[in-house]
Amino acid sequence: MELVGQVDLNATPEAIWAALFDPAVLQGCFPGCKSVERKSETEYAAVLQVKVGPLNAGFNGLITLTDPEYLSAVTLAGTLNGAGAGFAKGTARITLQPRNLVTELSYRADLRLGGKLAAVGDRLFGTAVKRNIADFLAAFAATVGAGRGDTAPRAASV
Amino acid sequence: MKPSAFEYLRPNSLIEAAAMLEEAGDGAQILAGGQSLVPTLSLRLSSPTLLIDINRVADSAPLEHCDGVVRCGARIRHVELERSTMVRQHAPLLALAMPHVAHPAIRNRGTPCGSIALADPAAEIPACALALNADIVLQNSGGRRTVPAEKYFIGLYETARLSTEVVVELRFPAARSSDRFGFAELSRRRGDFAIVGIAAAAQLEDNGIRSLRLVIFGCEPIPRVSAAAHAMAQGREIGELPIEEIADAVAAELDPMENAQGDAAAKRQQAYAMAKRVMAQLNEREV
Amino acid sequence: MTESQGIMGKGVARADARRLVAGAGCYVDDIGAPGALHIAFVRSTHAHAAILSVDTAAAACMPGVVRVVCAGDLEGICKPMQVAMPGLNMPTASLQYPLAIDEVCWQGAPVAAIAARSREQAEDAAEHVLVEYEELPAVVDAQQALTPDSPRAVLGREGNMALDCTFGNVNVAASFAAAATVVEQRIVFDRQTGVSLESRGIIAAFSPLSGELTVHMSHQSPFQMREVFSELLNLPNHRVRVVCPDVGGAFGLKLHAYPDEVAVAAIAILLGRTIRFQADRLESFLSDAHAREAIGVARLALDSAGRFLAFDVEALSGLGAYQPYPRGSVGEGLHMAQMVGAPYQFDNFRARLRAVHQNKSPTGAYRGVGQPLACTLTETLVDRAARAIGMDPAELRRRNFLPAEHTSRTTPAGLEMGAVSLQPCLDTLLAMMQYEDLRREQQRLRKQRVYRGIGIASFIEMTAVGAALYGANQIAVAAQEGCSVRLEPSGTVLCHSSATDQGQGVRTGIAQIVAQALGIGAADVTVRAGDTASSPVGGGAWASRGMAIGGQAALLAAEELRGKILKLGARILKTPAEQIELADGGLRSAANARTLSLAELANIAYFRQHQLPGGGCPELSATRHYAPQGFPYLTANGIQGCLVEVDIETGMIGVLRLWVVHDCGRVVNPLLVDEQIRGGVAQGIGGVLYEHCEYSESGQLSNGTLADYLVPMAGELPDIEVAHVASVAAETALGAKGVGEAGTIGAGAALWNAVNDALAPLGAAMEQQPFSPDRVLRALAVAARTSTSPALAPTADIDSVNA
Amino acid sequence: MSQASKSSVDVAFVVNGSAISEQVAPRITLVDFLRQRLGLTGSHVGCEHGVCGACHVRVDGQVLRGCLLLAVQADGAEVQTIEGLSSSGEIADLQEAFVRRNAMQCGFCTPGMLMIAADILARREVPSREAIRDALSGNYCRCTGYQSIVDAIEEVALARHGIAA
Repeated sequence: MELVGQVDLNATPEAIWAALFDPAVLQGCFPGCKSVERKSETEYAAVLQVKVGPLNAGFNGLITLTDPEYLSAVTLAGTLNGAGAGFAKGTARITLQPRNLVTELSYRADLRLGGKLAAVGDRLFGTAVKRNIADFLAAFAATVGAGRGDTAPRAASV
Repeated sequence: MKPSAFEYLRPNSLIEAAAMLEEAGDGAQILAGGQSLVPTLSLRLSSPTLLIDINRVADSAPLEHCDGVVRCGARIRHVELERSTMVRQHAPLLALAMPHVAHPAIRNRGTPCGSIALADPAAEIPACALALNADIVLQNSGGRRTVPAEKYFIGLYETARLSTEVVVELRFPAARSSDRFGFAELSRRRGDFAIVGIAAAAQLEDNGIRSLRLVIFGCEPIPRVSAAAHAMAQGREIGELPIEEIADAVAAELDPMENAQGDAAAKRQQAYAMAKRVMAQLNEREV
Repeated sequence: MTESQGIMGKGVARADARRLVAGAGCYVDDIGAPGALHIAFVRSTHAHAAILSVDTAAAACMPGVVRVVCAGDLEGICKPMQVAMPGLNMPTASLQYPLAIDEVCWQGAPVAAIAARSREQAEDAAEHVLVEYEELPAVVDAQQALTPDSPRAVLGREGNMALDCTFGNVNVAASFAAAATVVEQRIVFDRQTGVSLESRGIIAAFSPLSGELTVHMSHQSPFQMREVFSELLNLPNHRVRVVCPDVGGAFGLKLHAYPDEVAVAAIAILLGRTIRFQADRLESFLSDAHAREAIGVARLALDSAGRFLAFDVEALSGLGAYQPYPRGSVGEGLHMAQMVGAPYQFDNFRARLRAVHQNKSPTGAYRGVGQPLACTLTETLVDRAARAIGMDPAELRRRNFLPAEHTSRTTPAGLEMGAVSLQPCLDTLLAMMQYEDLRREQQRLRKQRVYRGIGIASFIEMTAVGAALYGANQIAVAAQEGCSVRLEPSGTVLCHSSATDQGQGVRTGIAQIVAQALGIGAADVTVRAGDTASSPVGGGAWASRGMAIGGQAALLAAEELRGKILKLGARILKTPAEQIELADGGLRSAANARTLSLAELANIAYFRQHQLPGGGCPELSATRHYAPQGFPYLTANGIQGCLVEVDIETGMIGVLRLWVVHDCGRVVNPLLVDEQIRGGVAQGIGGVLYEHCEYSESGQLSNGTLADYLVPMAGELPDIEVAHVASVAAETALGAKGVGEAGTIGAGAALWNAVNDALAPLGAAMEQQPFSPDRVLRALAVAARTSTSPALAPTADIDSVNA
Repeated sequence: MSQASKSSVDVAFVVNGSAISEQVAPRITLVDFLRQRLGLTGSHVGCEHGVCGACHVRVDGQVLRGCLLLAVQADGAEVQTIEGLSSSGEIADLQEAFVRRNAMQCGFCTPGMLMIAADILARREVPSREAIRDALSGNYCRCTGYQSIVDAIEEVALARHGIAA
């Protein structure tokens, strides 16, 4: 599933850049995130408890930041594995664009589920993922600076 | 697949249940009818550490009509609504919806309160509660509060109920003799998840429509009251509803979830068709 | 003893039904096995990945766990499986291991197995096995798999092609050039699976002392599995016993050797104990053989009188990652390509089949194997032709059917066909349907914007397939069936048949055949089957063979026993054998009016031989086998009609009526035959309206529950009216042909045609099953946009991208 | 009862007329308990997620999915399985009609079908074929196409109301 979206943040690219690389910020913003631990400059280990209605499953995995262009773009790639539940895998290219007093954060994400999650969760998967991304961005916006605009993602036109 | 291990408690009252829930914290779940919960346990989609079984509580409200309200307590099962002449008389919308709720053996055990607690987007009871703007009574260890259905549904499986609260009662405003109701649901097979469903309640005043609460469910994360339907219907004679125009407007309001059941265009078209059918019912049906 | 005259042809109730209605059936999971360990599998979560490591340390310490088994543990115990069919020009098939080594090629492939004291504990531990994967490029779409730059579904293969072959007398170009009319039809079948209500299950017990492996499993073919276990596990086949108890539905999916089942047997040997495994529903959807995934494009050339000249067919079959052992799964595509046009006369035929591997669950047998696809391709094409030339579709069929007097011949498609009865079947069908009235009603309702459609579909059904199929490919699958009968001292008959029964009622039919031959009641014949230790060697249940071949073997055995009984009776009654009548459970001499009950005869033979005039030890048993000889299979045929209503606002399709006329030769038991047809029809309808194994682009199955994979339920099916034209098969003494797949083969095509007939006035047509409401709405929307001439929308060729 | 138990809970209930008293882990479903502990294998496990109806049992007079009820929840209840309904003779006419009309093939769905069929037949009125199909809509049968099952139930409904089929 490909999703795109953007949000205007009341913060400088420097502040946003720092926040993106700050495990504490990521942990605080991602719904159900229990811990984010920095493994190296560009690698974070994350533990999540994902709860969407009947689904309530623990995941852990590695998030990698790659292809950074300082203050303007970075790619987040991650695979989360749930014990027996399958996996969630995704990449998101995040770009920052300063504009007047705000910075526009835009993203293009490609996400997919595998294993049991994919096999039993299809009816509501897309909606649940969008919801989690919107929640993340809302929290992120609130952390780095109150945002304007819609945090909800939309499906990328294919 | 078999469920993961968990512990099990069977409180004697709803207050006790709420206290247990609060004390146990995150890993605890209320077990009401279990018809949605147990499958998720058996698929190991969730692995609670504790189930609090409220099927034996002594203080569940009965299914009764009093003071203009139809009350439905936590232990009341779907089948009791289905078979109740009181419900047919005082909450006809629920009676219309009940045959669409899953299958007989599921209705024998599942509960309307549990359905409200889970808030599956395709479920019938939440849609009816919203169409009637029922009050939802929530209990925690400190006491009870009431949330109107309009304020209850927030997002996909997300409601105003806190994780420490138990849905203990639904209070549906009893129908007046002039009210009209309609219900229709599109599903692939009988009892399947609704692709699109409509629950509608119209209040009439001197034959004119005072309010129309037309609720679309199944195709969005939460049931939605159509603002357009109300605006276009208000003040009109029931026999003179511009059915096709309203149905068009209802469909246009939607932002359907896209999944294997269909894309947004198909679901809008189906919502249009179902809205027309329900409005035709409103025109035909008198309590 | 009861009246036996004319017991064949009667709707005798099944003896085992009394057990089943009392809940006393005995399926694999009902069998007690004290001390048995339960298996839970760790299955691949990826469609295609390299396995970097499997960490079992945490799982091994979990409560109740006896052993965590990985591929390496089974090395030396179990050989990998490799499908080979020397009769076909197939590239070498990849090795398939019971537990994956290094590479997983479909989501759901077993990677590790936990043996624990309970299934719960095994599942608990399975969650703690950590498998490190490196994802590999996956190919999911069959058309993409054909392309040269496609990823390989299995590493090390040269390409994804499993089979590329052409049939027929090839030069169809002249027919098409000379044709007055040419029509073309493209159909897409999405993946389905069998969804037996009882999942696959196995209990394997190995005794290190005797070296014997005893396997109870839910399967159609115990003798096949004995050979498979014997070969893969390196045990002499007389040290392997396979028992198939009551089986809760099979439909072809329980005809293969699955990696998980082979792993269970291997683990029984590894641990020297009893091991059991019952698939849960999710792993059934992931790992049961899938079927049907195919695209077909066919063209039909007609002359100016509406006579068929030639068919030209392109077929693509998606096989999944592997072909299942030992039978493979190219049969689906082969039947699909070669059986197009089968009910009709024509001069020229060409078909090309390509079958490709993809990173999806392996496909295998499912009721009808390819024949429903051929039937749908043919019959939708015929309807298209009827619309193109403005002829009623029933009439067009009538003009082109193989004639009633036709006897066996080889068709331009290379099919050897026996006699058929399509004309009388059509006459019966049209009368049942009140076809003309239906058409008038349809026209009347259309004016009210009610869209009803009428479809008919004729079909040929290959039944009772002989050794030419598997034997010719050196696959150890028995083509014969055997039957042993013996007279018991009680005067009843005990019968062991190799034909297995998954609810078809084959045992009851065999009892009727034996009873009639011996002049006893069906209730006096006990038929046992499904145990390699006691049954004669035979195929089991596949390709609609139970009654046609198993019944013929029973008839031969019963007649031999009858001869022995009469010979002995003649000695006892002192009367010529030819003057003895065998009826009502006894013998009666027409010469001297003396009588002797079968019980008395058996008692003399078994316990009082000294009383026998002339002495000796009489044989009161007989074993006979029968295999098709001189013909490759028995040709059954039939025709179906369907009435539907399409709700063009919602895209929902209601099946209002369905009619079947079938010719399976001699009907041994109409109750059983009609049930085979109705059940088959239900599965045909399921495929067209509901069933679909949905995969994401990355090869993830997205509907692994019974709430998401839709099967037809009671509320969605119509009453199904069945009639028979019984042309007794000349090839066997019994004269019965098969019937198990008839319903499924024709129902789908009749429903396709009915739906497209309903949509025709709107200019829309369906091309891809299942016809989900959103697909119907999309077809209507496309038609509304293009609004070209109705029902003649252009079609695409097979290599164009699938919608 | 209101104290937690880690591994097992005492339960006592009546199964097919006989009182049983056992310890059971909370996670064990009623159908698994009946099959594995009590050897009542007539109730079948088809999906374990409440869709197929093969596990139907009667609990305090109501037909329920045996896979959606935990065994601990049956504590104090009266449970009837196909074995109990068979031996009591309650559904003898229905079973006879199923046999005579061959309203089953593999038989795996049959006990669950009979459970819900008995429920339909307990209604006051003779159900229409449509109502029978509706009531069966939560029971999966892959073999029959359902028609013979509907026929058998209809026949018994008519017979019980003194109407010849």
